[in-house]
Amino acid sequence: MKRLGLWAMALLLGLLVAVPVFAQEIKVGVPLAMTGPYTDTGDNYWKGIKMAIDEINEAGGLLKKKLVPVRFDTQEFAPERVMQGADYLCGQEKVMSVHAGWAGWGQDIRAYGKYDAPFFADDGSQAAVDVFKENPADFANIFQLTDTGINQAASMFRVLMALPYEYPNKKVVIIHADDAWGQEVGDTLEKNFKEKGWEVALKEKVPYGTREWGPILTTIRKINPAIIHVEIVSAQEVITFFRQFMKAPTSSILSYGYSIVPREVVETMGKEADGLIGEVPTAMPTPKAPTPEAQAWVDKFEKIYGHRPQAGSWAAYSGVKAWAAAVAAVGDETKLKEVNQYIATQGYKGETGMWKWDAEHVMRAGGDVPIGHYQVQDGEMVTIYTDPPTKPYLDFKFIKPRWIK
Amino acid sequence: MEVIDVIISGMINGSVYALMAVGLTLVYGVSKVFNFAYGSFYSLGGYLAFSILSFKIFGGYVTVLVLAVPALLLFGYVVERAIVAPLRRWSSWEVKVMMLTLGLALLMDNLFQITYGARVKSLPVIVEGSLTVGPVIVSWQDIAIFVLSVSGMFAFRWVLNNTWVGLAVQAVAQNPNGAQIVGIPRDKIFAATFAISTVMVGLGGILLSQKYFVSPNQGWDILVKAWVITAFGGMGSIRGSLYAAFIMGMLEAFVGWMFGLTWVQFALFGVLLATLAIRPQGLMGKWG
Amino acid sequence: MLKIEKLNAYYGEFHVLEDINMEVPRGQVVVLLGPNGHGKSTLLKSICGLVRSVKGNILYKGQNITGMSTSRLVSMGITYIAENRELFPFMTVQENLKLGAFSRAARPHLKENLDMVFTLFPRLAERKKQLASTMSGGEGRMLAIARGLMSNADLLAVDEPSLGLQPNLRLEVFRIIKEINKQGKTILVVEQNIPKIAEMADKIYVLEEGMITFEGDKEKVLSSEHMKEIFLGM
Amino acid sequence: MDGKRRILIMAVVFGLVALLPIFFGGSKVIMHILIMCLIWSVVASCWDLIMGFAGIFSFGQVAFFVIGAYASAIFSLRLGVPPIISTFLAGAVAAAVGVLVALPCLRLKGAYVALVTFAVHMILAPFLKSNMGRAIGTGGAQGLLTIPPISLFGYTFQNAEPIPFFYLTLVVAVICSLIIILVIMSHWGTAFLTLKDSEDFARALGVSALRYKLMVFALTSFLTGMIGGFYGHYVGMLSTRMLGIDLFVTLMIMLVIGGVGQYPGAVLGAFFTVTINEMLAPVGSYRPLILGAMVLILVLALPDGVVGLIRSLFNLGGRGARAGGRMK
Repeated sequence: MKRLGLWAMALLLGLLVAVPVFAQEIKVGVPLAMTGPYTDTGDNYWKGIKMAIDEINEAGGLLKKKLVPVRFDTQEFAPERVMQGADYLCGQEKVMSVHAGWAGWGQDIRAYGKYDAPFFADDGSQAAVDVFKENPADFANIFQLTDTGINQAASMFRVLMALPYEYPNKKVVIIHADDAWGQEVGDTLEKNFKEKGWEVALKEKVPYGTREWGPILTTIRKINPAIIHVEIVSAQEVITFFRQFMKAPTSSILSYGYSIVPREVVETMGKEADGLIGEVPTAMPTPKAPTPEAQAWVDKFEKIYGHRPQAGSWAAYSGVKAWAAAVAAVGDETKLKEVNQYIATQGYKGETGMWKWDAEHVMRAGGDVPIGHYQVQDGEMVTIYTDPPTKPYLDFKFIKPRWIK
Repeated sequence: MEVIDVIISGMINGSVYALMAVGLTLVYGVSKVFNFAYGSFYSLGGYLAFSILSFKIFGGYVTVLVLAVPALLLFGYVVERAIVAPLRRWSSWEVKVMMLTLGLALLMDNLFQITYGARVKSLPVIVEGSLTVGPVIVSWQDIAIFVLSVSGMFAFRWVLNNTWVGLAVQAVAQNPNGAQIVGIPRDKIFAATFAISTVMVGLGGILLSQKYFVSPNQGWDILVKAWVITAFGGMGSIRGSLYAAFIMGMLEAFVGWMFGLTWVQFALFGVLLATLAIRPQGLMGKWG
Repeated sequence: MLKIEKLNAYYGEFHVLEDINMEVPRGQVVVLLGPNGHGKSTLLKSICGLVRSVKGNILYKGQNITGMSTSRLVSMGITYIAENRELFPFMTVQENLKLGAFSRAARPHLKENLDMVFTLFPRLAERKKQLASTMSGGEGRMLAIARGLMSNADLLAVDEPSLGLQPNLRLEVFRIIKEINKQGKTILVVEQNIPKIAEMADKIYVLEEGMITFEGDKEKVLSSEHMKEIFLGM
Repeated sequence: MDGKRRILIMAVVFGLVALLPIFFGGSKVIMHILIMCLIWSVVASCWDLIMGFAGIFSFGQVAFFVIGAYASAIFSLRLGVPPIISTFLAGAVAAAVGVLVALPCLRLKGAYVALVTFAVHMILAPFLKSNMGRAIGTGGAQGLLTIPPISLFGYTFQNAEPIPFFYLTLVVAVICSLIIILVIMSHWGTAFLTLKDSEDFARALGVSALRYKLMVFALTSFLTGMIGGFYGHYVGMLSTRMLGIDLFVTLMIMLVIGGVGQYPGAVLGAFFTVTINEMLAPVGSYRPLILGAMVLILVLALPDGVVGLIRSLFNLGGRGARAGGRMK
């Protein structure tokens, strides 16, 4: 009897898969990491996507139809998983667009390129762009919301060189994660520094999950570099690094690149993080937005979620809005090719200005959508530069970190 | 002078590894149970500390110890009695226990994620500041971790050698049938050791959490390290695990310093495989 | 002292004991004989709670103890002494003996029992600090018996005490069993085919293929043709 | 359970599976799930062979799968070997690694073997991502994204057309299952059973533990590596993410459901697990929670898996029949 009961439970678990169906609706695919180490990044995108969908539905829907998100858990972007997601969302559920955030480094392009529904990603990967270039006609539905890692790294370098600060020496230490993103950024930075006559005294690739930095810090203290760049997009690695660094800090600018973006970094450390610098591509500058519309968006986001927008939220939001604008213009959400054509040629008018995708369907940094460079000041991220072109943002200033003597 | 830094780092890590590896080896030595959820028990310790401290009640970490140790003890005991013990009557139960605890790990990690969120949780430091002796700087935090884990280990050794329960645990480890014959309630001892090991790894979680934070999936790293150390030292050998923990702590620190952090894992497994090739039972192992 | 009624025991799906009836009166030495693998050890283990899948009744001092755990039975005064000794190899002789007194009933008498055991086995007193794993076969057997005595038991269930011992050591073991019996302990011994043990028995049972096929005193055994055939090879 | 009955069950299972495209051929998703079911059924069967029958706690099955997938992809990408041949080469590579791993394991027991084999799993990802890995063409952290599809007699099996690929996979899975059944039925199978019961006893009988362990390691890693290579050519992309804990646990659930040493339970377990994993995808973060709870419930309620349950319900073969017998 007991066994039967347990069996009944197992069966019940299996039946947890009823999906309700409405008459007038448009399905929107949302494949994000909902489990595993990238869950927090996935959350960032979801906040932006949800905000856009709610906004559209509150305003009476898209072409008077209700937008319904269909979620899929991409876990850790294993190629097979990504492909399954594409088959599920585009093949089975027949969604009219897909909003994926960080979704891989090329496997996502192949998986979704097979279908025609517009696919918005935030890969930041040259490898993904290379896949696109193999067959631009087939992959016409792919839209990258951010520039590549190579361009982002170049931008980080330009801003580091532009800081109103005199470096005591020309030595740099680069620490990056052993994933495709970390490798791309690490290699580009190394190249840039070397070209400028800097000495890359240490370039270290570290696995995710590294939380004991003693051995590396010992070496760093011996080198005493002018810049330490850390590129690991995960909070606990960069926080532990900072705390252990601060035990006996060297006079180095601590540059975190995209590692600054997990919300947990500033949320966990607060004012302790003051002085750190980093970047966000396709960024909504804060605390003061560049336009009144943008300011309104930031205020609304803060009202809903209780904190400043995170990296990715705005990009993902804009992806949904760009697609919705195209559908409204075409007048039929099922004319996928026309919608893609519209997005590629017409772009989208967003809160900060015009979004224009280039021939490779990448939202290149610059113009109205530059890369934002931040410094943590008073426990919050403050935009101090935008790039390209490299220029200080409004009257926010770089402050020399407290640990530099 | 860097060498001293590296040695200190190795010693501090070694002391915590020792605490956790001894727990794993104890359970295996006594009851042949290999606990795949060991890493999740580590996280449980961290989350317990986080929850207790978030009430901002009197006493800080002292209160944490007072409340968490009995809670961990009870949790370990209940888990053993409720889900591990019933498997013993089946054939090839050792594999089934591994499968079961693997499922438990998955369940616990995701419960943590749902309850506390995917983000890391930070805990306040135990002691602020650091001690400077010439060029060497050690934070009081690290010293506290070292002192607490070493004293935890001594306390454990004392219990093992000076109490009836400790003696009974050793008896079951050496000869489960013999233990039963002299009237030792074997099943209760199995559960008791499981509970003790839960406390040890949970303490490790509490001690390390303010240094390394608490996050839902962190336990795997701990499990693998504790596992490598126990196998290196000899499964079931407590003294072996102790030595192995310090050797591995040092190895990790030196390899990381001299060759880079990516090589640490290769080095740990390399040393383990080489040891097992020469001495299949580990450093001082008994056969299990 | 001990009364067994209609006892059946199973190993998995094997029916090992079938309707066993047996009695062990207080202060006596009862010997259970039988060929190897016919269920003698199982019967002993069933009494001591080491085999739990049993049906029927086992009464000890009038109380039904069927299915009770070994640890409980030890504290009630029933102690099993295993044929393969089951010592704690990495502990000293003294620690092994100490563990013999694990039950709550025996702990207060630890010291006096230790003295008693050392008087009975002077060899063990000499080797207090030696590890059990380093002892010879005969010494190990002595230690196993001594450990059993530490529990303050009233009933000792001794499983093939002479197994694997040289003839002179066997006699020594039997002498000690008799000695213990004289001190007031009731003893149930399992043996295979040694007429010597039969001589000191107050009562003898024979177990064949899971059933009691014979019961009586030693004269009856030694005069039975059937018994001679199986045990003495005559 | 005797060999004939096993073959019969397998014939029925695969026969039914072969008919499924008639109903589901229109849905790429379902066809994809079916293909994955077949692929994982081979991996799970191999694992059952090594763990359930040979009694070796090998935890390296996912590692061998990934080794095979990478090897085949690298052979075809770098050396231009046709995929249909490179999958066999990949099997050989995996088998070679398997033997290398087995050598130190032969002297080890239980949890040690689990650790050493799991160590291979743990080291594999950092190795593939390292500069050494890049040097042999693993594509480092990015992985491989352009693995060519399998071609046979001028026909190319694209993953966009799942039905032909499904039947190709079915043929491969049937061949692998036949090999496994033959092994279980053969002299080897008997040897494994004696080995598992008591190694000393088996040695006394003259069964060389060493030789049989090596053979089973080699065979299972060969089959696993080969199906891994096959998988790589099907998906067309590979990365080290497969070595995460999720896939490992999923594979273990297949065995939990099927029952350890209850072949062909592992095959049923694979079908059930892959399907339920897909069905749970919409619940997101509750999926692993439910999987974990399922493992707990199943191990406690059905220690011998579904096959064990069926057997005890219908009293099929084996142990039950001897009840009532007496020792000697």
